[in-house]
Amino acid sequence: MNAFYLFLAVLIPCVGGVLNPLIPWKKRSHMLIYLETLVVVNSILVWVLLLNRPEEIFTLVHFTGNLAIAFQLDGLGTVFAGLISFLWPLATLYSFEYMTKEKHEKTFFMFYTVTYGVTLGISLADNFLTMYCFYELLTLVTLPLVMHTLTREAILASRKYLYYSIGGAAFAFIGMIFLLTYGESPDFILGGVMSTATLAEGKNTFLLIYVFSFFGFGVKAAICPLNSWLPQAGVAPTPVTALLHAVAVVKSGAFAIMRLTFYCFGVDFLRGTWAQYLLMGVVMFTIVYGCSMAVKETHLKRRLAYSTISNLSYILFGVVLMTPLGLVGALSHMIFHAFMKICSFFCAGAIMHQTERHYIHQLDGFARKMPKVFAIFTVSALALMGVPGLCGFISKWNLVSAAIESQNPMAYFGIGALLLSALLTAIYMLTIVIRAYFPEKDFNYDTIADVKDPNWMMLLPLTVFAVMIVVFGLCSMPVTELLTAVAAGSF
Amino acid sequence: MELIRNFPCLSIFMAMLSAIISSALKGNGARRLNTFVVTAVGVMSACVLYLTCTTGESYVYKMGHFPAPIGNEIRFGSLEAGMALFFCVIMLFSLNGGRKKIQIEIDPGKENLYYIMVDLLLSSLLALVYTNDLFTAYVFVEINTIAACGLIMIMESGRAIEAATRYMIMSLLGSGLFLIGLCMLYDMTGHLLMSYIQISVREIAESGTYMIPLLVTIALIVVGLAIKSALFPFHAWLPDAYGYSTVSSAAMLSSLVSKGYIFLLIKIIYRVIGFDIFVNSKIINVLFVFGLAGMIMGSMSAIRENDIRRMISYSSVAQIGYIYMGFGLGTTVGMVASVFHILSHAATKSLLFVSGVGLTDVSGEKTQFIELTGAAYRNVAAGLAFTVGSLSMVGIPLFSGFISKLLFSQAAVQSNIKMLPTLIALAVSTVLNAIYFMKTVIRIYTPIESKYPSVSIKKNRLYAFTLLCFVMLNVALGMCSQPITDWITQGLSVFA
Amino acid sequence: MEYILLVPVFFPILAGIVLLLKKEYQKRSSMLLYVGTALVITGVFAVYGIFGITEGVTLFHLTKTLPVYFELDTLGRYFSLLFTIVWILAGFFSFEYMKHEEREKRYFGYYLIVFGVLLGLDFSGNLITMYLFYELMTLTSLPLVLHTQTREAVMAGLRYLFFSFAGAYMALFGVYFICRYGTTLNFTAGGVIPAAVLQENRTLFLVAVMFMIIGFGVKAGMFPLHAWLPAAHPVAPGPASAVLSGIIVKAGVLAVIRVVYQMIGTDFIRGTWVQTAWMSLTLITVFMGSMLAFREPVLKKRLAYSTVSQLSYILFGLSVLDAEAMTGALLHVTAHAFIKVALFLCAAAIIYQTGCKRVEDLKGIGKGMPVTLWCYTIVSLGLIGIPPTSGFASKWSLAVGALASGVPVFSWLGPVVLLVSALLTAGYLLPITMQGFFPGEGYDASRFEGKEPSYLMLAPLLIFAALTVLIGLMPNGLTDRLFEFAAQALQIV
Amino acid sequence: MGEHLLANYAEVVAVILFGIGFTNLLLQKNMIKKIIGLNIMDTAVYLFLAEKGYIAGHIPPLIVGENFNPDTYINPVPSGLVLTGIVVSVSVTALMLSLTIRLYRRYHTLDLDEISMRLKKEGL
Repeated sequence: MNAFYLFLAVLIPCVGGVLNPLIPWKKRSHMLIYLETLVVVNSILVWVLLLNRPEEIFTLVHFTGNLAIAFQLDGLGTVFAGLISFLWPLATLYSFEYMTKEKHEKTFFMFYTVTYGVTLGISLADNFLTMYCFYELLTLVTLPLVMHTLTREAILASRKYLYYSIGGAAFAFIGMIFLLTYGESPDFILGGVMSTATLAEGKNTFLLIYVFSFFGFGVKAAICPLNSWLPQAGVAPTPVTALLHAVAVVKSGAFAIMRLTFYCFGVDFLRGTWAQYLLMGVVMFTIVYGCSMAVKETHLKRRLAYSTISNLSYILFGVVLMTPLGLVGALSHMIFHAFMKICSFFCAGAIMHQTERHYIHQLDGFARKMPKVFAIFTVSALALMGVPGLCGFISKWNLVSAAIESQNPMAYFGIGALLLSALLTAIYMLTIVIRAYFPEKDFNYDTIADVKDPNWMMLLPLTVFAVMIVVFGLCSMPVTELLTAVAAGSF
Repeated sequence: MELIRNFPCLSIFMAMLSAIISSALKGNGARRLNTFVVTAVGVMSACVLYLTCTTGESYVYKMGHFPAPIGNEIRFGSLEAGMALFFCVIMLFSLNGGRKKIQIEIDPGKENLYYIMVDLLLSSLLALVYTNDLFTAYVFVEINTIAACGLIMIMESGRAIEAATRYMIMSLLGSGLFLIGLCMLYDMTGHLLMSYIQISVREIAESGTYMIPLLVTIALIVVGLAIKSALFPFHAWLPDAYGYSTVSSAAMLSSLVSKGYIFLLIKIIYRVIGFDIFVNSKIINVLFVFGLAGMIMGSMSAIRENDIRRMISYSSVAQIGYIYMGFGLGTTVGMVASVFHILSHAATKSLLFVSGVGLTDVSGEKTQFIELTGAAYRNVAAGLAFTVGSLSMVGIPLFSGFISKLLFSQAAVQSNIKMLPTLIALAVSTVLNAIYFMKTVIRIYTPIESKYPSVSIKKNRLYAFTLLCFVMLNVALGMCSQPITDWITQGLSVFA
Repeated sequence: MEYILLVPVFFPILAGIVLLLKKEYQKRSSMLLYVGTALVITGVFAVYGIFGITEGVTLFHLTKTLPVYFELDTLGRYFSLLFTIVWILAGFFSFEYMKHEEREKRYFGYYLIVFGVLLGLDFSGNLITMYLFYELMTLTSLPLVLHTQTREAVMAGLRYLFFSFAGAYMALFGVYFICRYGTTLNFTAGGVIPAAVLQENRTLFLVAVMFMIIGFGVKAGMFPLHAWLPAAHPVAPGPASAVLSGIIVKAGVLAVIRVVYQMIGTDFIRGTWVQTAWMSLTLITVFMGSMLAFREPVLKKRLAYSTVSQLSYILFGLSVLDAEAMTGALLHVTAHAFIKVALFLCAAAIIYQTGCKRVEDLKGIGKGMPVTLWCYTIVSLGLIGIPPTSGFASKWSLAVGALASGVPVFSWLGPVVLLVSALLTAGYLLPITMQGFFPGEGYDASRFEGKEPSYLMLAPLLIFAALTVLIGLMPNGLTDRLFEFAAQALQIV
Repeated sequence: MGEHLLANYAEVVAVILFGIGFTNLLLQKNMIKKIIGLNIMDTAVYLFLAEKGYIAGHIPPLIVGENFNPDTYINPVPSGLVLTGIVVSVSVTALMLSLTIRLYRRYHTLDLDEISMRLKKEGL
């Protein structure tokens, strides 16, 4: 297909989203139909593009020199674009129901839809500059979503989110400058864009710059110590927390780091350097730290947010192994975690939407009143723990295999961190499940008489996600093969 | 074509003449005359720009009867013409944006005085841009100072007068240093025309005698101009001067007056001292350090500030730090970045001042943040424009700030020693910028039940239109930066 | 035909899920009929599979390198037969017992599911399948533990869960490495990792093995991660504690054998610090378990501590890495399973009939429940190791094997500790019998009059007691088979 | 060093004067003293220029009658600069004085710091 359609896929949600508050809707349902159609059509477009991949590059504008805004579709982009375009329509459907209780729907959906386009922009970016532009835009368009409720808490959270993100981008910017100056091509190339001679000349400088940009993008991927915005941003409406802070935004950070590591600096250069060890240490610490904080946290969404922090570092762990297998592990966890976490977040959202309860200790006995939601929540919890047969196990398996294969002694400790984190995951997820299923003996069910399962608009996405979790867990082979091809550059 | 060569000289005199005529006119007349003159000068500058760009040369225009070594000259290349055009555009926009405020804040009897000052300012700026004579430059620096001071004190509030006094004192210190440096240079070289001084300076530098006096001279001139353009740590006068004057004045002061001095400095660096000699002196390292310090400290002060006008003013300190940091890098690329930042900052800062006043107007004339809550809903245009300005300041892609950040970093990468400090300072400064600007943006977009009335765009057409122009200018700088950097590079190359 | 192997694994799981999803039964008896039928059908298929099918069956691949594969070897047959017998009998016992508990449907549903999972664990033909069912076992047995949903039970359940997962994840560390370096994942006597690889990454693999032993040892209540066991087993309903203590802990033993003997290979760890550490841990556990049991006043808890101690007998037998000792250990698996189930069922019967939980309340119980107490006494003797019970046969083999193994210090220290522990076992089990039959002068035991439980409860008790004696009398048929297996596993030609 | 200083005594005096004027302008609190400092500073510059333009034994560059001999004149350019400088200086001084008057009318003090303090107190 013509590469122009790549740009179209980015443009449709942006324009469509901006139009939304401008159109005078007579009925709410009209707006919902419009939005869902928009998103679905765009997702179909994306999938058509993925299946008939355009080979050439579409250049939108030239900035100075070799800087251009350009789009293309390669293996890595395919994975990310495929992921988000699959999740978005479902998440939109879910948010229709969720947002009935919130105000300013029009603006909300505007930004929600625009974010779709921007995230696609990140995944379809052909060069660092384009990615950087969309990365910054992502911060800005998601900001109103975070502060949607406009409570003091939300404003503080959004401010923090903004400062962290922009600060991170500023450091990523440094990396971009280096790549533009020393890189032999502005486009992403698997294996790196800088020649070995250049790299050897200023080895430590380049490593330092790499570390800077890693941390810069790492802000969105919530690596320690730059993670505190994520739990706070949980004040946003759940569709936002679920889709953006479990998938789109944070995965964009991870995605950018993948681009940075594999497609810009090149793993051959980075492997075995102090930068790798430093980052691996940080990532391992984050894995454990996120989980530990999740165990301590009693607010449902914040607990899930901490869990996200930990799981994102799983992905980064795969990246810092700096082997193709590591990339496979990272990508598979990126996909699978997206399903697991969006699923658990949507369950949390369903609970909050239906019952206005936010804390875990309020969930006693809920499983009897919301059997479907909790069944699905249990599935996602088990998957997050990495129970075999569900998708979480597969991605962890891939990560660990890569760690073993890398023959890196520190990676072995990383395995230990993963396992410790799995245990902590079991603790923080299953305490919720057990509380809901097995309240104390003399629990009075009348106190939660108002609790019931949500309607189909919420349940449908949930069911789809749960099914996907199981399906991926049982037949992950096509996915893994695809990812292996991507990591090898043959896709 | 021949006619166009007269335009620079003509535009300076037109501006001066209009100032003289304005003293006989009433407020409205003076205003119309001023608008006309600014527009006309803009058009003329555009013609000159067209001429110089197509030929790619610079021209010398003899003033008076004496030929070169003794007489006075005007010299213009594409960079000068472009600057003149840009200054006119910004001045026009700033005046239009603040027109209402001028009518309200200034005693009707004195309105024509205001426009006299503006005319004088324009003429002095043009002269600074075009002149090839160092002493003429000094004279116009002083005229510029007086005009600027007049623009500040026209408000007649205690604070404004105090601010004007402080501004005046600092300016005089600066011009004193500039003057003595100039005299010493004259002493050493025996010339006042830039081109001839440069030849002599080159000889001195080659022979190696008088190196210390030369260095001292350079230092005096640079410090003098740095004080005048509010480089950290000489910025103490700035927040008051920008914060308590009428909005058009603030916009013009920050984006034109200080930029005029900086442009003069660039000119001296290239035309008088010679770029390589300047780079080899230690002074650029000092500028570099002060630039970096300014970037950080300016933003820090801005974060602490509780008043939107003063916050924007402090942000200027930081931005001027950027420009000097670009000088300090000591490369042509760094210089290009600095010149671009002059444009970018001028466009953005005046936009911020003008839109900021729109926000304070709908918040009961209060400049404290707490009063501004939700102001963007009460004045939609100003809110949007302020947001754009803020994003540009923070360096979000698509806006001009991003390009200047990009150019600075690209320049920094070329220097081995200064690379890391620059990059880190840029990153930190971006974060700090984000903190205070985005905090404000979030605040003005936080809805609140307000006691203040809203203003619709329809009632404020001119204002909204001005803002739109500013935004367009900003985006144009951000999106089509290639021709502009090309023009700057080419301009700098014919500069020397 | 080999697909029949899948039936006993998945049929009870499905049956259990169906039961859970169904509406509440009108009549209790129809539910019992359903459960009973399901148990019997599973049992029949399991026995058929155990004796009739030799080929393996691959269900599907988790990833390219991870097939879910079922195959039965001697060990698997042995364990699955044992599990089937005990599970079905305890199931019938609970038909009666569960009358006084709530939420029976849930209990039976999970009871069926766990049955299937356990059989899956036994049937699994490779490491990853075993690990899969191991984790599932933890999860599905959880509802049995916290069935009563008292605060204590929930807390104990959580503790059970987290300790088990901690163990599983420690083991997973080793699993990862085995999967990477092993030539195959199927259980193979003598190990699957080439000796050269093992030597090259010696430290790594030693650490991995230690992790796996401790990790799987969690389920078997091995020190230092034993603390969940005395908390979790007693709070479950009677029959559930019986199977937890008698069967599910054995899954840990099975996993340890699989890993040490059939994945890593005994040659690699013989004489290393891992073996020493393992032996020390088991002996500490044996002694500590007995001591704690001795001091415990609540009957079920006392039995749970006893389990801790007895399981480490088995693990000690395994850690010696000697064919004779291993035979003893394997025999003790059966012996302990029957005995401990019987003991717990006795305790359950007593609680069901009288509500007495503490040991000092049981004075004179022999007057009212003589059959129960006699069963209790017989199996107690078995646990102490007095001939002619199964416990004697197994402990004898254990001690002989340990002495013959030639491991320095431990070859004599082990039997000494075992003896001391046996004495302690006598000390904590027999007083109940004595006080039960001889409460002493003037003690009024009339409250126990006519409390003998129904036949549905008595029958399993009697069967277990009989089996204990039977194996003790005629252990040879079984020990020969087990010795053969042990010799093969240790690669003694 | 000393010889050089002695030989160029006029320049030395000029620079010292400039320093005095600069310091006064910068550090004096009193507005009037500041203005005096400004004037000293400017005058120092004129002194410097005049000295530079003076050539010993030459006469002012005035054309009297038909006598026109450039060789006998001193350098006229610095004189021109001084004249221009004086004009600038006068206007600047005037402006400063007018500002001072306004401040004095408002606050009845010439001390700039005190005025600032008061403004802060007023909170304007």
